[in-house]
Amino acid sequence: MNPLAVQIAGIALESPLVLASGVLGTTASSLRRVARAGAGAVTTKSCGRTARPGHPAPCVLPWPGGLINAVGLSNPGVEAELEELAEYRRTCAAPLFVSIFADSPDEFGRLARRVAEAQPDLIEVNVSCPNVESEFGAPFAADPEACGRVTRAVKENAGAVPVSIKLSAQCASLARTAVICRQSGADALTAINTVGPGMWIDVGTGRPALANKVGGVSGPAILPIAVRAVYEIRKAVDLPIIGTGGVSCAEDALQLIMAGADAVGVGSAVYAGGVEVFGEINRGLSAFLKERGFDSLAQVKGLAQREGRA
Amino acid sequence: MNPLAVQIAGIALESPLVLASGVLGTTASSLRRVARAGAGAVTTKSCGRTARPGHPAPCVLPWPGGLINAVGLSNPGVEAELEELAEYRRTCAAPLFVSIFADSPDEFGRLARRVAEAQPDLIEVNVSCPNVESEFGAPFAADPEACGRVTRAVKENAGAVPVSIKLSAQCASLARTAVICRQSGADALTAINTVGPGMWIDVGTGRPALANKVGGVSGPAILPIAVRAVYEIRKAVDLPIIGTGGVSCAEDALQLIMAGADAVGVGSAVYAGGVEVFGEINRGLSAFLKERGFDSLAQVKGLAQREGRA
Amino acid sequence: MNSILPSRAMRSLPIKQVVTHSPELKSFLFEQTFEAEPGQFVMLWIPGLDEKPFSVSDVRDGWIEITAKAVGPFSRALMECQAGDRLGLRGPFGRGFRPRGRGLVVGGGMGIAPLRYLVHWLERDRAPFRVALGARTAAEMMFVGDFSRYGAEFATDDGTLGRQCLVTGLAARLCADESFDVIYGCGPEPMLVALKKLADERGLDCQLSLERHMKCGIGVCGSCCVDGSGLCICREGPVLDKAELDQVADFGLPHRDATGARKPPRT
Amino acid sequence: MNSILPSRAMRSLPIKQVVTHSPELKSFLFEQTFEAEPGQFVMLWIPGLDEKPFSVSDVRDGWIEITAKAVGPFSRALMECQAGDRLGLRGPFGRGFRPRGRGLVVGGGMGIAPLRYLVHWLERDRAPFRVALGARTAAEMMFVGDFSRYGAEFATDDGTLGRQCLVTGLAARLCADESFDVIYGCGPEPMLVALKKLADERGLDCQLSLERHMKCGIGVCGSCCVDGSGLCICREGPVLDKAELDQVADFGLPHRDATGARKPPRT
Ligand SMILES: Cc1cc2nc3c(=O)[nH]c(=O)nc-3n(C[C@H](O)[C@H](O)[C@H](O)COP(=O)(O)OP(=O)(O)OC[C@H]3O[C@@H](n4cnc5c(N)ncnc54)[C@H](O)[C@@H]3O)c2cc1C
Ligand SMILES: Cc1cc2nc3c(=O)[nH]c(=O)nc-3n(C[C@H](O)[C@H](O)[C@H](O)COP(=O)(O)OP(=O)(O)OC[C@H]3O[C@@H](n4cnc5c(N)ncnc54)[C@H](O)[C@@H]3O)c2cc1C
Ligand SMILES: Cc1cc2nc3c(=O)[nH]c(=O)nc-3n(C[C@H](O)[C@H](O)[C@H](O)COP(=O)(O)O)c2cc1C
Ligand SMILES: Cc1cc2nc3c(=O)[nH]c(=O)nc-3n(C[C@H](O)[C@H](O)[C@H](O)COP(=O)(O)O)c2cc1C
Ligand code: FES
Ligand code: FES
Repeated sequence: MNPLAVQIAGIALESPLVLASGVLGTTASSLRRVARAGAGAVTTKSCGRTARPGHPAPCVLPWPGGLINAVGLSNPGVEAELEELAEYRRTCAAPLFVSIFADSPDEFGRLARRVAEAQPDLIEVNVSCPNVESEFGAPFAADPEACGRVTRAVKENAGAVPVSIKLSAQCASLARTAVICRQSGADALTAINTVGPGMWIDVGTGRPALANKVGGVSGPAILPIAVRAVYEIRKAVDLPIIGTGGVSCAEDALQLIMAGADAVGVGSAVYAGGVEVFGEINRGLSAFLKERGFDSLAQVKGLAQREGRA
Repeated sequence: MNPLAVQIAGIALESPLVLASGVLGTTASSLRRVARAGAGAVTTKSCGRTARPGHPAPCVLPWPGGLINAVGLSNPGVEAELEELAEYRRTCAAPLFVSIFADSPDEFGRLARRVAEAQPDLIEVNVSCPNVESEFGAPFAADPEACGRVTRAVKENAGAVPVSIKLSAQCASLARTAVICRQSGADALTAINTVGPGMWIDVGTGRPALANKVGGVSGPAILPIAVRAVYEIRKAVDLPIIGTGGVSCAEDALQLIMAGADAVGVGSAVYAGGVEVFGEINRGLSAFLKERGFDSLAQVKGLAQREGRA
Repeated sequence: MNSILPSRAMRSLPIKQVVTHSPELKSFLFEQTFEAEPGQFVMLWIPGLDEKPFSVSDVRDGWIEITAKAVGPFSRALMECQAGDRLGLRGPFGRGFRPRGRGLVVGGGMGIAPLRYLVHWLERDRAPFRVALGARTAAEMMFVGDFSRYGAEFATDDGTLGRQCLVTGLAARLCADESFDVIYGCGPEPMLVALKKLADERGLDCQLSLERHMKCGIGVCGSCCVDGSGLCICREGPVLDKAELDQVADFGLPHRDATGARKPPRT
Repeated sequence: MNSILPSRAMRSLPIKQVVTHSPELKSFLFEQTFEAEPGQFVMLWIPGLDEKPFSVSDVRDGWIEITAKAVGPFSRALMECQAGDRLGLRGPFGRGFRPRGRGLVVGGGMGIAPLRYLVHWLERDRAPFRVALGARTAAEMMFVGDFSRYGAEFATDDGTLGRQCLVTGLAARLCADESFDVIYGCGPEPMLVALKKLADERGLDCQLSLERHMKCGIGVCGSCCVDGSGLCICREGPVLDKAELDQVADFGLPHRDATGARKPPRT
């Protein structure tokens, strides 16, 4: 038996590692490449109804703590994305999660219906992108009730395709939001999206270095916030959690799993480690389980939730 | 003329660097040591009415992005703190800021009155400590109106001593909170406190490594969030800002100043750099001004607020 | 924090010197703050406008040079920049040429820029090489004087410089007359397709520099991924070798725009 | 992220071996994951309970050892820990002894623990030294066998081992009889005050290890700062030299508790 195999919302993954949305996630070819590098599942970059070029560059910048990005939800539109999905399906067996964004529950519903027709393994609902504040995202993630409305709209349209709601650490109350998403029918939760937003100023010119001025912070700098978020959500609900944020090695992934995650999203680590980082983390996880005498990741999941000594 | 000299709320500082609250800030001796190492002003650890031992250890941990702490507002109580203040005064000329915390506007007012009698250069009002969630902090920082009430209560009692309100990046709306603080009489704003909270799990035991489980994240990892926060506040109000968060070198300090800060708080950098870090940042700032032909920091302050090209 | 190389982060530098080849074609020199190999590129940021990829066209005497042609809003704004203006420079990015054996250097249009640095590098390494360059017209042929020193052959569409033929014609003839180990190429993709075919026919290795739409430059955003292998042109490219090129499903075909959608075929 | 030394971060390790000197006094051995000098300490974490400073009492064969005495809730819980239990270990922290010349090693009570590692270190360096150790009673004298190998002299309050006098008495006599360059000391602060006086009188250097209430161990929280110079005992200490000791205003006086307040003088 593969000790790294996990199940989320009924989907079998060969590795708990899931390519996070927005990283190498636009084309069938790049998604396939990441799956072959060791991801248990891959998530597409969030797509909307129509094509968006996104913000001008610089839109993704490395800084010492990871990345800061304001890509601006660039995407080719749902129809083009579904063609990629079909091509991916033809050539790769690893589960595919399709991420969607929209500006109203209705629009989320319509998009979910269209995407569900193409039968992805899971629909991830991005209610938490901080980079298009007034357009998309902010209102939903910040408001637990709004997250519930979006969840219901998507669930009513997604048929048998399981749905994960992608939450933000900036949620007013993560626990309450998680409970409401669960009550509204969510099959899983993904946490977290980027943190902040943040700003990086080039001191040579005295200018914000991102064209959008502010952007979402990701990578190693946000790991403790992601761990806390997963811990909080796990205390509140028993839904599967795709714990995401700041993971770049096996120990980081274990922190999220011990906090209560069922699977682990990996995005920014591709910058420092290349797609090879998936294979490396898998090997690190296997080595940890072996060294500590565990048979599967299920045995370490949620360990940090125990109270008291021993 | 000293090109690093700045003024905030009428207080003259020889360097823009201010020791942030909670770091080497309990005793006259340690505060004096930091002033001599190059801080333009020093802030005491937040003190309340009565002595608190704080949380058990581990309560401050280094992690690759900086520190995570849940000291739990340990302090010797205001009377003991005022003795330290008097001793500091006798032996050190650098301005002294006294940080206070309390659990109600009234209590903040009473504390401010007592502290003001000892004539510190400034009272910093900690409405944003995340480590004692249900007791102190969280309700105020998260609620702009509550920040306003605290500000009014402190101002009514502080007499001629200027008051800075210390905000959190987790404020629902930083801009709105800043405006309300200003309307309520604040003389300055300090931003930001620690971020998160976060959690660090020791994967060997599967346990949160802080005794308090969660703690505030500080150090290099939070710099972009602090820069964005200062930028947002500067757009909203013309109060002096003590920009704080993640500064460990002159470039970091310049980012905050260019975002709009008048002075720059430095806390966690003492871990990696020792108290010597104050002198090093001062030297870096002087070198930058000289190289770029600026006469004073005033000329770079808020540069990033410019719009358009050139 | 110092967990990444400072040179990879955004850093603005004043332009040290502008060399005007023509009002539409200029080189910009900056203080060299990082090493770069021929074929690698930088992301060049005009604050308040945008950021775009440009090949390193030379490194010498502690200076790093890029050479740009006015083709659209960004490159036209660049033509207005003067010595002293501060631009952002991130890099070096990608993998460049990896010199081996006797080389045939073939460039077309703006693709000539990185080849300039390549031939300087080959010369320094005393590696034997020949050069064939093409452009639409003499006025658009870059660095003619410099390349002439290496006995470069030229081709133009209108015959105003060198032969009136495609540069791939020159390349084919050189391959017929002399023996090479590798073809280095940079230029329009149809030219690269022809060079790949030539290399395959002749049994030569080839290293060709591709372009795709770039946003991040660091292998994260996915906008530059080729179809097929999914390699990032910004990270595993821009220079691909023969085996890598065989896995580029959209080699010579229309590729993707800023939204990630495939562009309609050119008409 | 790898901007700090991994050893400084929290890391739990299984206890490899427990050595029981008495039910109230035990040594705990861990795999050595970092270097440590004599006088340096670690922060030892019992998950779910607390974390406290303990000196390194030896480093050998890839093992690192600490030795603890049951004095309160934490150290009593530690006595219950068995081989295989995982405890957190952060370190090494602070500055240890910096051996120079001919040394007089003086320890009292639990202060003997780090001196054990010090004499092993001095022996390895072939540095000449003498040892004088004190305890209340024979049963509380640690590592008697080990120290006897180095000709240590012992003093107990009740005369159950060695002379019936204070260890500072032994030290004074040794200083009168022999010549030393430096006094190394660790133990109760009144003992250290006496050693400092002795060193001053004799014109010797001294390096004394102090204790203050510790929370962070890394020079941040300020709970271990001495009055006067404001140095952090966790970072610039625990071992201070003569010049540094001269700037400790609360040397030998009551110092601060977990709140940061000065403790009332002992009665
Ligand atoms: C690896 C690489 C190296 C390059 N080296 C050079 C060089 O040395 N000198 C030079 O003049 N040009 C070079 N370019 C092309 C240069 O980036 C574009 O010419 C420039 O971005 C045009 O921008 P614009 O706004 O002026 O024109 P636009 O009208 O915006 O674009 C004109 C054409 O430039 C290309 N382009 C535009 N934006 C991008 C982008 N973000 N990424 C990739 N291609 C884009 C497209 O083919 C587009 O059709 C290089 C491109 C790549 C990918
Ligand atoms: C640099 C240094 C090295 C030490 N090395 C050793 C050692 O090798 N072996 C050993 O047995 N003990 C050592 N100690 C002392 C040890 O840390 C305390 O004995 C232990 O913390 C007692 O905790 P408790 O809960 O058992 O007792 P408590 O009843 O809590 O405390 C008993 C006494 O221990 C001291 N203490 C308690 N907490 C702390 C703290 N956080 N920081 C500093 N002192 C504290 C105080 O003097 C207190 O009065 C060292 C202390 C320091 C500062
Ligand atoms: C360049 C970039 C683009 C992203 N785009 C999206 C997106 O389109 N949709 C989304 O839900 N999350 C997006 N994210 C957030 C990631 O999916 C992930 O939640 C976050 O980056 C934290 O994980 P990491 O630290 O492993 O990157 C993006 C992140 C990055 C770095
Ligand atoms: C150990 C520690 C204790 C702190 N205690 C306080 C405190 O008592 N009051 C307060 O307002 N801020 C406190 N802070 C927050 C800092 O003053 C500062 O706002 C924050 O750490 C960000 O700055 P930095 O990254 O430079 O540390 C504390 C920070 C640390 C690391
Ligand atoms: S430009 Fe972003 S992956 Fe290549
Ligand atoms: S224990 Fe925190 S500064 Fe020394």
